[in-house]
Amino acid sequence: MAMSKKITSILIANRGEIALRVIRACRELGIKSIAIYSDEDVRAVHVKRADEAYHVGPAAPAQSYLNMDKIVEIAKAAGADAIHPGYGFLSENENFPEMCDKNGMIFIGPTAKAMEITGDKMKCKAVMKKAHVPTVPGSDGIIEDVEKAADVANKAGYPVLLKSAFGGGGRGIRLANSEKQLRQEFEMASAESRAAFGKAALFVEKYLQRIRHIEFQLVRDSHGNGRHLFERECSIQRRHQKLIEMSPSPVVDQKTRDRIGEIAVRAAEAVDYLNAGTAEFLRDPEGNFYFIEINSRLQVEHPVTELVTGLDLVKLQIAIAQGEEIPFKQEDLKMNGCAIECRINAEDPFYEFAPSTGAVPNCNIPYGPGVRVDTYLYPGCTVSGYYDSLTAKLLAWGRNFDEARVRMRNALDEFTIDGINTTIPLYKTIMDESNFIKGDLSTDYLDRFKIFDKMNEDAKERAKGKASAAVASILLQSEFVKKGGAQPAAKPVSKWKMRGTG
Amino acid sequence: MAMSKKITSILIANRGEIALRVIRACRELGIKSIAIYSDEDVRAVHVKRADEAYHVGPAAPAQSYLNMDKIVEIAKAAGADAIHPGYGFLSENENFPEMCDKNGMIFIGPTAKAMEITGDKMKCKAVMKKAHVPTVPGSDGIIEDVEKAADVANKAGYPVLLKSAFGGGGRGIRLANSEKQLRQEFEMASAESRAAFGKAALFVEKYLQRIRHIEFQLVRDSHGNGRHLFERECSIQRRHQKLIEMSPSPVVDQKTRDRIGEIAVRAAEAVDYLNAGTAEFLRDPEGNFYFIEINSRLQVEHPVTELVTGLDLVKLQIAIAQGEEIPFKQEDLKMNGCAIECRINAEDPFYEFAPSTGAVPNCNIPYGPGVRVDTYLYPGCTVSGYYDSLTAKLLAWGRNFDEARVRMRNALDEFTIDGINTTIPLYKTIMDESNFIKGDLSTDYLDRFKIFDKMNEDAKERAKGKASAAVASILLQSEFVKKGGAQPAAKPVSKWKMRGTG
Amino acid sequence: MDFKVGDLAQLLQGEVLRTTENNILVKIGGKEHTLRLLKSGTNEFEFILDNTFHHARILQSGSAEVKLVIDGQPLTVKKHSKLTEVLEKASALGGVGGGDRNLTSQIPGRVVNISAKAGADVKKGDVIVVLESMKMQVAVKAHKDGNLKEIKVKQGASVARNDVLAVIE
Amino acid sequence: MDFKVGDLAQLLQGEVLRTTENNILVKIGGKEHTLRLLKSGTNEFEFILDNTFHHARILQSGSAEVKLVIDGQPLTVKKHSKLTEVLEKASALGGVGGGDRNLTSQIPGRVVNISAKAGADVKKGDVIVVLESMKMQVAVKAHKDGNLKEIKVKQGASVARNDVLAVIE
Repeated sequence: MAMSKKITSILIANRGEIALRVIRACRELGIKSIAIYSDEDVRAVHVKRADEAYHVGPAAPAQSYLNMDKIVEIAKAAGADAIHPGYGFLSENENFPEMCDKNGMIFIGPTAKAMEITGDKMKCKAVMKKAHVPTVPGSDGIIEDVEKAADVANKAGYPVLLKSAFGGGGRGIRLANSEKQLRQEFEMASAESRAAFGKAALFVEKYLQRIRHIEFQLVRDSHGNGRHLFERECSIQRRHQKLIEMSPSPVVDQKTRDRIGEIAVRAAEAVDYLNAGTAEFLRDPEGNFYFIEINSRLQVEHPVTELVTGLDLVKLQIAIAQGEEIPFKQEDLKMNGCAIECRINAEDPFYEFAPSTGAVPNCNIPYGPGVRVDTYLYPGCTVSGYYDSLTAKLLAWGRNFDEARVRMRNALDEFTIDGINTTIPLYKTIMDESNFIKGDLSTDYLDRFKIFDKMNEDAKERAKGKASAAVASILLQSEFVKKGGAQPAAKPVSKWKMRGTG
Repeated sequence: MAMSKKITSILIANRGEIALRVIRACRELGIKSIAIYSDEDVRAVHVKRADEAYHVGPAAPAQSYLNMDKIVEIAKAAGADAIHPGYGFLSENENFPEMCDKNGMIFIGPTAKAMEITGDKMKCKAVMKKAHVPTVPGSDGIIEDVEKAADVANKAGYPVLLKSAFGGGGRGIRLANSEKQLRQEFEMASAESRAAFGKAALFVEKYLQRIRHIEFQLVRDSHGNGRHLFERECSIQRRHQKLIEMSPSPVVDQKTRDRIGEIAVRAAEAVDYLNAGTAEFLRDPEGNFYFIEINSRLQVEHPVTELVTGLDLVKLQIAIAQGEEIPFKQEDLKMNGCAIECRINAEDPFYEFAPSTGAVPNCNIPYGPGVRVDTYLYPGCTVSGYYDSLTAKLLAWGRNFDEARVRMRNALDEFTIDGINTTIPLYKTIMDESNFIKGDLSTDYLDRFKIFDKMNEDAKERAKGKASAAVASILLQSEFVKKGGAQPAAKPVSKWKMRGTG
Repeated sequence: MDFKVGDLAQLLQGEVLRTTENNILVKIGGKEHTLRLLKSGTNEFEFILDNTFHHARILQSGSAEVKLVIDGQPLTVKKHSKLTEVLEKASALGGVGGGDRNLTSQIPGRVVNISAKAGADVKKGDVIVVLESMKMQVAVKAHKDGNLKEIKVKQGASVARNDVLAVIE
Repeated sequence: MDFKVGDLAQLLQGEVLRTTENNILVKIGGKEHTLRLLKSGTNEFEFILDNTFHHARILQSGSAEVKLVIDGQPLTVKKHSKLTEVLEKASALGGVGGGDRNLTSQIPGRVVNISAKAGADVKKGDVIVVLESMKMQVAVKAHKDGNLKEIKVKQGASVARNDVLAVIE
């Protein structure tokens, strides 16, 4: 299915920073960019930067950015010959590529078939086992019999997890440290499951502790060429949400990179993957890697890979989508320096990450050597509660981890966003934190090292340093009111001359 | 003279984007940054970002950024143990390093002695000839005798230039295409010179046509280690002012790079150079390189080299200044991709580059993949007429020249600066211009390819494309005045609802 | 006047000593400081205090308390006097201080669950309503003990910041 | 009304047809366009015209001529009528149009040279004063033929934009 139609216009079925990211790639390639916007996004930056922008519907995603019919209708009316889904929204909906296909448009992403397999964890696991891709030890499917469960657990090694097929999001998961405990828990879990769903259906899986989340960026073209673009370590997470990503991982050397990268490419081949995707692995403290899933889309954190490879993944996606071959061999790629990304979310890290939305009257986006920002923020913009909380991706590149880290630390200081709370203070603490500096990461990093306590201490310390300035501000304000009356002018008062005579 | 004192605080004897650049390097290294500001710069960004900022004097440079006594006094009072001069101002004044030295402060730059030699073109040329660095063929010094002049000209080959020792800035230069013409011109020039200055004093130099300006970035430490960091081509100039710089040069292959780079390092050794500097060469169409001078400072265009080498030149300067050895060998360096810089000057390219100063109520600084900006601009800042016209350096990196070029083109579109005229429209034309794309550059590029005519045509073309929108704006304004009365609100009128109902 | 900055135990006494053409001389915590004003508005100030630049944005300014963001750092400064000894609790998500009967929303969002029934007695901290914003669910809890007189929102409704969600008496 | 945009030969007729809740229907150069207003102020407008975003800043708005910057592109639009047939020359550096006797500076700068003598007859284009700004020298030329009545500045003086440098009658 090697199409080779030159793409001349792309509808971007997304919003925010990723829409802007795709627009920039289009402009570099001389491709017309077509944006869509909901009522909430009329003044969004992607509307301003696209060549064309069409209204898609009300604010609610179901009626706008998830509205396939409407989006395809707009794409046809605007004469788009391809659709880029970004991430989130329709990007992993297997019906969407099919619908694009039916309407004679190229979907810039994997095929519906590959999406269907990667979207079904058990099916995908089965395919991977066949392709000798190491997965987390455990049952191949549902186990209804306790003897079988004990058998699987003995093979995988204790501790193991018992997961209900009807659970999800951490619910219905039980830990067993021994066979005895397994048998007890299995009976209880089965009974629970039977009571709730009329059926006992459990998986058994090896319980991995102090794990790292390490993923490999993949690209594969319609001619069957697959490449991995090295790893990203994304262990710093809160409630399974990635916060910080980096490449290289502090625990991946070139030999490991080649070995796991080769496995990742094999995983992509096993599902006949097309375009850009990511193979996610867990790594245990012994250095074992276990495949967990393929994310069948461009990921939020793709710029990390762009900074260390020099590649432009969105332009590469477009090239692959129009039937071109990947223009480099695996051995042409070389890891250059280190890149770190912090996700600047509109959430209050001091208050349980509560969403923080509203007008942003002003913001200062950092720039300078080694700094890259992908964002939809601009002075006067609005952060909407209808969509996810990612407002910006702040990236720093350095010749090595430490240079990237100090650049990130400085850029975090330069990044100011008025009007909303963001996760910036958390990242300031992490960049200065000794275990992060040592590279001692794991998915429980935040809890293990009491990062939130440290963040609170840091904030207090910073507040202390600003105490005199704070009092000075209040003195200024009352002087200001005194001299200027009840309605002081918005401009600097002339009484206190701004410029001296020397 | 290998000092090895760890620098803990640096006074930056400069302003604008370069002051901010040095502040960022200080912050990454944990060094206290100390800014100075004139009356004109009270609200400048370098004042806001530095750890400390001291008032240095009135707006006029002589009383502020050139006031050595005052600057050293501030540095002592603030406890600075080093001074970074940036570029321009005091950066190439050989008295300044001496004064720093006397006051126990490290000058981050070359020694006074090296500066003295590089600052005297004829002296420097003599040193270079001794070191077998190829210079522009011509007389070693002043020639008073026409026979000697003819002799030198015959050796150098015609055409040659006769330059008056008392001239400068293009004045008093005569072209001779043959010996006969030389003899005539020499007599006339001598007579002129005698009449004006009481003395005949002429240089003879080979006249190079259609030349390229190609320079090599140098660093040399106090242990005698010298490295070149590849070339930058800076041929696109207007009246000897560089406008666009790039690396690599389209006409420099690796062999040439190694060969001329080695010569550049030798040039640095010949003057016992210290810290960062640049060896400038002219290249004729036959591929000959002629050394012209060493710029004994960090240059405006240093970020071009940073993007293709991954090095941080300011941090490297600081390391060298505190007596460290350069931490890499020549063979460790590898040219990575291509970088282009456009100097965004506050000058009107449609009106003879007239200076354009004043308030900048708003600006949009471009960002995104491969884009770097070094600037002092921010919304609400002021562009002063007291200092030079460089407001921003816009840089684009790409895996190859063409990727860098299209990124630059897009970033130029994204870069808006309200309130002043800038050279941005000129660069838009150049990025799209076929000879630039082919790499057919020379110092007369702008005239040779009638770039200003093209720029005017492009502007007209763009205006044409905006005609309907312009009329629409005027209709909106009159509707606005009609509905809102004489004093319309600053906010969007509610009559025309911003958000629809779907 | 005395100021209590954030959680700092120490009170800082602050006063303006005099203003000259370029500078303002202030005394804070017993130390004299030179202040150069660069920009001033009702709520926004830029100044150099002893050779260091600061940017302050006043968010809320009352007779007892000022909330401001200084150099990106949010701070609450209490003006200290006998009257302000009884301090309001910092307003927390979903709750408001004092004796107010209204339970308001601190975030805009959509009501995805109503967890309590009108008429019921509730305790401070009980979940009353669950809102969704930015794909996250946020529980709004009772701000005081009392009787849940009324629930003002319906499932699926959109609420704005500061909307009253329920009345507790 | 008819509009002449920049150097375009063609005149564009423009009118508002009607406004609906979300959109404004306009007719420009014979074609109908749908306009969605996003932001409006006295001098600044953001709108989507036929699915393309535009940002306009009106710099000067007169009855005969409007100067604006649209999407970063400066443009002069002349409102066409008999009265405006006599168009002013675009104001050029160092000169002003019309019969004004004052020669003003279009840039701020320092006077580095006075190139003419008071009392002398000058021709349009003669250099009167040389200013320096941003390390560049800029010649200010006579804006008309006449007698140089007075030179208002001295060598070394600083001048602001629009300061009168000399009087030519």
